[in-house]
Amino acid sequence: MQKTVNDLTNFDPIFIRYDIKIAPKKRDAADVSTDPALQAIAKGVVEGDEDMVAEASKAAIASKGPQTVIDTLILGMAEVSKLWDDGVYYLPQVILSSDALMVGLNMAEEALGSAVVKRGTVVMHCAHGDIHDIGKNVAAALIRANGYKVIDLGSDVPEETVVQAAKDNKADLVTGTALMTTTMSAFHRVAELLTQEGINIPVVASGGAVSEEWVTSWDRGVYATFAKQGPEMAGDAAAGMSWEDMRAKWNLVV
Amino acid sequence: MQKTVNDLTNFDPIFIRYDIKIAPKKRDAADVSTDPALQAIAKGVVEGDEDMVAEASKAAIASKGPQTVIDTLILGMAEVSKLWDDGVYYLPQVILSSDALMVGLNMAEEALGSAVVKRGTVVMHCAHGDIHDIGKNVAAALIRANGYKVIDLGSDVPEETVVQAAKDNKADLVTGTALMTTTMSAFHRVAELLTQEGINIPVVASGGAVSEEWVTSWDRGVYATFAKQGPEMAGDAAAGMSWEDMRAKWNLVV
Amino acid sequence: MPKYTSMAYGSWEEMIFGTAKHPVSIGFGPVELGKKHVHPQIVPHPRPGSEATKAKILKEYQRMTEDALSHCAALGFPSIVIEFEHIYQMTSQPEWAAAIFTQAKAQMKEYYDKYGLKSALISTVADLRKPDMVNMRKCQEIDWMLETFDSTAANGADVLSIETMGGKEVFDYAIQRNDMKGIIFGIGVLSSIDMAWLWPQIVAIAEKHGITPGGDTDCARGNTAMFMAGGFTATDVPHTVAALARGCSAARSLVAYECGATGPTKDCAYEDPIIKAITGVPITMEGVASACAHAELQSNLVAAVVDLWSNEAVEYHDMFGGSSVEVFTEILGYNVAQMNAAIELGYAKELQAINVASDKYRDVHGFMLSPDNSYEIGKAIVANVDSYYLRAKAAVLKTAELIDADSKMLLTDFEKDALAKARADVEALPDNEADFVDMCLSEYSKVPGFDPTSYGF
Amino acid sequence: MPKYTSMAYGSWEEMIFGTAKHPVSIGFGPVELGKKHVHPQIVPHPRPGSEATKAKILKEYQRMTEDALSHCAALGFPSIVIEFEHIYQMTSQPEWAAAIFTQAKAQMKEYYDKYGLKSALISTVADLRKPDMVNMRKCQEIDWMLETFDSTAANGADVLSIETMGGKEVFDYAIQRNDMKGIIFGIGVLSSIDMAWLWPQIVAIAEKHGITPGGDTDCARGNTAMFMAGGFTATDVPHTVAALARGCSAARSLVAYECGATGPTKDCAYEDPIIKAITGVPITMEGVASACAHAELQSNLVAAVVDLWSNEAVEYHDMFGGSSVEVFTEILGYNVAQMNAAIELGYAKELQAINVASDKYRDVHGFMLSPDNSYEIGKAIVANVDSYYLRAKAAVLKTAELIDADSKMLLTDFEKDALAKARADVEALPDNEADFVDMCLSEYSKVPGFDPTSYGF
Ligand code: B12
Ligand code: B12
Ligand code: SF4
Ligand code: SF4
Ligand SMILES: [Zn+2]
Ligand SMILES: [Zn+2]
Ligand SMILES: [Zn+2]
Repeated sequence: MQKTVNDLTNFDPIFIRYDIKIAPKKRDAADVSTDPALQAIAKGVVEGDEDMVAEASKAAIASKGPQTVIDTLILGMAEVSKLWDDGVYYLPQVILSSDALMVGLNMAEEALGSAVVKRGTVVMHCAHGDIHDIGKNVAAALIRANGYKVIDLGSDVPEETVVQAAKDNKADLVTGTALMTTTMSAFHRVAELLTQEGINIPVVASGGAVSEEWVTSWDRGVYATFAKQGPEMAGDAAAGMSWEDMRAKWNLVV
Repeated sequence: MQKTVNDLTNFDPIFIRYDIKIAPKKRDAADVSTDPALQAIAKGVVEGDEDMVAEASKAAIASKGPQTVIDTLILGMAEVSKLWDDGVYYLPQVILSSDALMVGLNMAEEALGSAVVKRGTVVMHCAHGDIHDIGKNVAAALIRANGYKVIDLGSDVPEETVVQAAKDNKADLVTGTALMTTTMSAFHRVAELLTQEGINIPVVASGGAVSEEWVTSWDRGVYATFAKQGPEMAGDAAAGMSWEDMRAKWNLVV
Repeated sequence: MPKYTSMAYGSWEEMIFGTAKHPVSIGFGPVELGKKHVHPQIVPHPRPGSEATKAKILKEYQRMTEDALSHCAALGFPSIVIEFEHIYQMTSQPEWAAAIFTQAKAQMKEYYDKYGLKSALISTVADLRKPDMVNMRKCQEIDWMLETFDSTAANGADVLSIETMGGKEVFDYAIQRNDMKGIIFGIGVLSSIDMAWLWPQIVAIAEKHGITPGGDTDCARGNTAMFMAGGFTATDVPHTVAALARGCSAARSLVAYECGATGPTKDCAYEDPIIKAITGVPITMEGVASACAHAELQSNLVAAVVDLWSNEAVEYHDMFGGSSVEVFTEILGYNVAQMNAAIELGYAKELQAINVASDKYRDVHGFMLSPDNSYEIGKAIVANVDSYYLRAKAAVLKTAELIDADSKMLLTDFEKDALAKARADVEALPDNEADFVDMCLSEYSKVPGFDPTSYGF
Repeated sequence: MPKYTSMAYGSWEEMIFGTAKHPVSIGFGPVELGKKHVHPQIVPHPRPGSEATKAKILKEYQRMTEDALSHCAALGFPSIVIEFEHIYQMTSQPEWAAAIFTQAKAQMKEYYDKYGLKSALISTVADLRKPDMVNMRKCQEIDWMLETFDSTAANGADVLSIETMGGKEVFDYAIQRNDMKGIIFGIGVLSSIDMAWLWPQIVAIAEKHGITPGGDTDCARGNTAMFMAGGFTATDVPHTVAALARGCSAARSLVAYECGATGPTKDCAYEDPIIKAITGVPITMEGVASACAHAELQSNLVAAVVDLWSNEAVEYHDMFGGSSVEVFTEILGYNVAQMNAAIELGYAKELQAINVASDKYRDVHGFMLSPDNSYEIGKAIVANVDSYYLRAKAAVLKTAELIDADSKMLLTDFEKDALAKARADVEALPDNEADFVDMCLSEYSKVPGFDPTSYGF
């Protein structure tokens, strides 16, 4: 009789399901407010439920004012980040939360009559010739959800366009994503053009083709591994950290 | 019953013995002289038989003079090269022939009272830090057997020593062998030192770690793939061919 | 377009690597795919910078081709298929592509004449249409693509293939949100429609030149999901959702064969075991040797029913053992020798069982691609011929059901929840395509760049 | 030193991959070698330039180690052995080596604690003695080597190994001349004597630190012959002569185990199947994944009786799928999963037959290393215990005899002639060691740099 995998019960010598071994305990999101009206907003964000956020925000904008709503939205998103960091949440939940947050934010800004003051401005793009934009889109969603203004130039963006956008928007940070070894060299050119224009900001480069070693071989380059590093990197740049210091913080450099 | 390879007869779907498919017809070495006394010398070389060469050379030096012996030895070796090129001979046969040739040559030079005028001078070495010398030794044997003076500096040779030897011996060509990626960069330094010294000769670089692309990325570098290219390369250099022309002849450059 | 309504095989046990119901012969020799033995397929990729001039790129392809062929001769490999996945500059410059193919074919002929080395050449045109940036049916890119199909077919290509991009815009949006509706719409509907439009044109070009229309892959969607799901330490996309997306991929990639493609399929179409079960065409798979291009959780298992064994794509550069092309040709060649030795010894089923045992329960992706489960998913697809939508939905539900039903297929709680939610979401979807499409057209109008006219809506 | 006088196994059929008569446990877990399952061994090599400073090289090794470990966790590989084959700067600077091993061991501990990933670390000290340049027993190099054995043993190494250099000067001269006498003298006599002098010192260091003395390889001679013989298109050294040299290698590498080494053996010791047949120690082999380091004609076959499966050495650099270390860890991991799946299914003998069928008749090297022939060569060795010389000669003659006797082992006329001549030459050699040594000492005095006092003559 032909034996098959169905005859086996112990797979340990063949593979180990480390995902199961390290699976984090399920955990409910912590409450971010004792006020039920505000907690409802945060819950909507945590659950990525646009409708819940819209409803709760509408009520709270009227009762507590838009700024309180905005603060709550952000606290909710912070809890989401924590859940992701701990492995309880996966990326899609974070994206849905960020979608939900944007719904509330737009409502609050409308009520305020002006856009909320952003924590900083980030110009993002995929390299000239490169159309792989998922990683960039994810990072953009996260950065935006953390209160930064994101100018998303899309994919296959010429170097000059990137630099012009940085200039026009007084950007704190430029980021580039490339998944192909043939396109990534554009980031080096972007960095040089920035220097020529006298714009002294870091260039965060990321994407499958891009290596830390290469990015740290030219001025301004700071390498990012994961989209979730985006918000903190934006924060560093907005706080005026130099590219040298950012590189020292984020990259292994010898 | 367990089946094994012994149950198989047709291996074509698994592998093809291309060596058998392309095996050259056995072929006897062509005679290089109609004079039996000289042909005996050539035969000794072709068969890599030091004793036969010694005996025949001794007789012929007396009867025909040393220069005729030398010419015959070289004709014999040329036939060996042809057999190797055609796949009839393998490397060890060539080395043995070259050993035998050296025996006859030494006898003839002794009789002449002076070393034969060499076709040119080649300084050979293995890179600083590298002890992989088989390829270099093979190439040296072949170059020597073709009538060139070979200064073999051995292995793990400092760059300065190479350049000094080139200077001292008015070398037509420097060759370097490296099997490790960590040692090959020495050749580039050798080339630069030559330039500093105003010695305008090519640097042939070869060995497992060395790539054509890298060698052709710096001045003087000419890449060799096989030891058997050595004699002709030495000839080119001795004839005064520039490194640029040698590179164009021997390497794929775009 | 007729749809497949039945399976090519009576049961999964009839399926084995090396043999396909409908063999295909290509190139010098010819290389016979699906006629009992497996063949290696190397996919070399030029170095950055080599695309700068036509002379440079030609030299690069010459070296890569030479390395592959000479290594086969040195090691005694009986056959080699070479796939050129076009870089941008090849598809956009049909005369570059023509020159590259002409050159490679001449090199292959030389080795065939000298050694009897069998070989064939695949032209995989780059689908340069980015669905959120161009109209998929009317753009410069589509003109280039059709021209390059023609120029490579005329100049040495034995097979024409492509990895089409339809539905990618909606899919990308959906996969980031675990949105099964968008996944089914992107893969099952939009991409299928796009293929049904494009593939007859490719088949016509192949027929005009008397060469083989190969296949298509759900790379742009199914592989994105799979790679984002990643290994056991990744938390980007649930593995269960990626497996459901793959079910959908099979329903979608089938369209190529319904349009006249005959295989060899595309290497990176991990859905191919399902395709083979339905169509009987010889399939190309990439497994352990495609580590050079990406990690995966089913590298041995995908050999179970393979006919042409590939490495995906390896960038040309030097390694200790020679160039990367030599190194991966060697790995592929020995993998294939192992498979063919098993066939000759009469141990093919044993080796299949071994490779399946390696990965069936490592991850849900391998689980659903194991021959037994592939066959079941295939059945769900051919039982639902009414529309692209319905068969995609059926494939997804069958995949979910199989995972749920097998107690050996362990899942983390998180993965279980993701699966349950996805299954419930899909079950709640409309029963007919028109309703589903209406719903999606309105919902996904929010996806940046999504243009329904690209798909003929 | 006692010599092996009998075989560890009753017949070749008893030998199978994963199981050894005398298992060895090493590292975290521990990794159990020869106790039923096969384990992967990755050998990473730092990039040129990274040796410039201690900080740089530490960073390089940190990355390489991290890549190997994290990839195992991502893909579910149960165990990993990491071998550091020292670069010059490690062996010559024992404190660099110590720091590199300390760091790697800490990384391994972290993965063991977090994931339960089993792992072990091998320190392969570089034999920096070039026999024609130094006195093998009294030189700066030997001091460095012994110090570095000690410093790595004290700082995280689980296994000590080396590739010793004895007899290389004579062998190099001889292999270029198809000179079987010099080959036997270089490998069978000089290298054996050198090992018998050095290995007790290595074993003592391992014992002092309570770790495992691993093994040695005839790399410097046997592999040189094999690589020079090359593929089917090479004409440097006849393949038959390389196979005879390999027979000799087995007689020589045995000395390590006679001195107390216990395995795992060295990966590049292609003679290891013979060593296993004689000694029963767990063996490390490199096969299909060592394409990164060199081509060979028996990549599948060498898995037949392997216990630890290696890639030889891969230089660290980026590939599409991650770093080269990740890529080759992945390939090895799946190879090993295949072998262990076969074991679990009860198909180990079938997989062994398949792998042997792939390569036994591809080339004489695979032929003589197939388990049946390895066993016969082993028997010839243990039947000749009188001297290193006689057992080496016996191994060579048995190898020649086996090749001649098997009509399926095809040879070109050239190879046949080379074999016949070699066999006749060996048969004509003296019957006792003393005569042979006398003859060789006088004949090879012409080899540049050959110094008999290096070997205690
Ligand atoms: C999906 C995909 C595609 C999709 C892209 C769709 C899209 N909209 O992005 C499609 C099908 C269109 C495609 C097309 C092609 N592709 Co493609 N593709 C892939 C694939 C399978 C996955 C890439 C991906 O999305 N990964 C997931 C995302 C999330 O990862 P990521 O972008 O790297 O982002 C992560 C980090 O980098 C970081 N990050 C990224 N950006 C930013 C920014 C900031 C600020 C921060 C903080 C972080 C950050 O965060 C993320 C993780 O948290 C890869 C395979 C692979 N192994 O990567 C090949 C791959 C990238 N493609 C490849 C190729 C060759 C192509 C084509 C040329 C094929 C062809 N012949 O047609 C074309 C490209 C045409 C062109 N001109 O660009 C090659 C590239 C080879 C190379 N290195 O040069 C790859 C590597 C496949 C391979 N192994 O051969 N591809
Ligand atoms: C034999 C060998 C050794 C022998 C060398 C003995 C000797 N006297 O040469 C020994 C055992 C000593 C050795 C030691 C080491 N080795 Co070693 N070795 C090899 C091996 C197996 C074969 C090399 C060889 O002889 N090839 C045959 C000859 C004929 O080839 P060749 O020299 O390239 O010559 C050809 C051409 O290049 C050309 N040619 C050469 N010179 C010239 C000159 C001219 C003028 C011309 C025209 C042509 C020409 O002609 C020949 C063909 O026709 C290779 C494996 C491999 N795949 O190559 C590893 C290899 C070279 N070794 C390697 C390593 C790492 C080492 C060690 C550092 C190991 C250690 N940890 O101790 C040490 C080195 C110590 C040191 N400081 O140098 C690595 C190098 C990695 C790298 N690229 O950096 C290799 C590649 C193995 C591997 N895959 O990991 N090694
Ligand atoms: S994964 Fe491979 S096959 Fe698929 S688009 Fe990407 S490059 Fe092409
Ligand atoms: S072939 Fe490998 S194992 Fe042998 S000396 Fe060379 S590097 Fe070391
Ligand atoms: Zn592909
Ligand atoms: Zn070795
Ligand atoms: Zn090794």
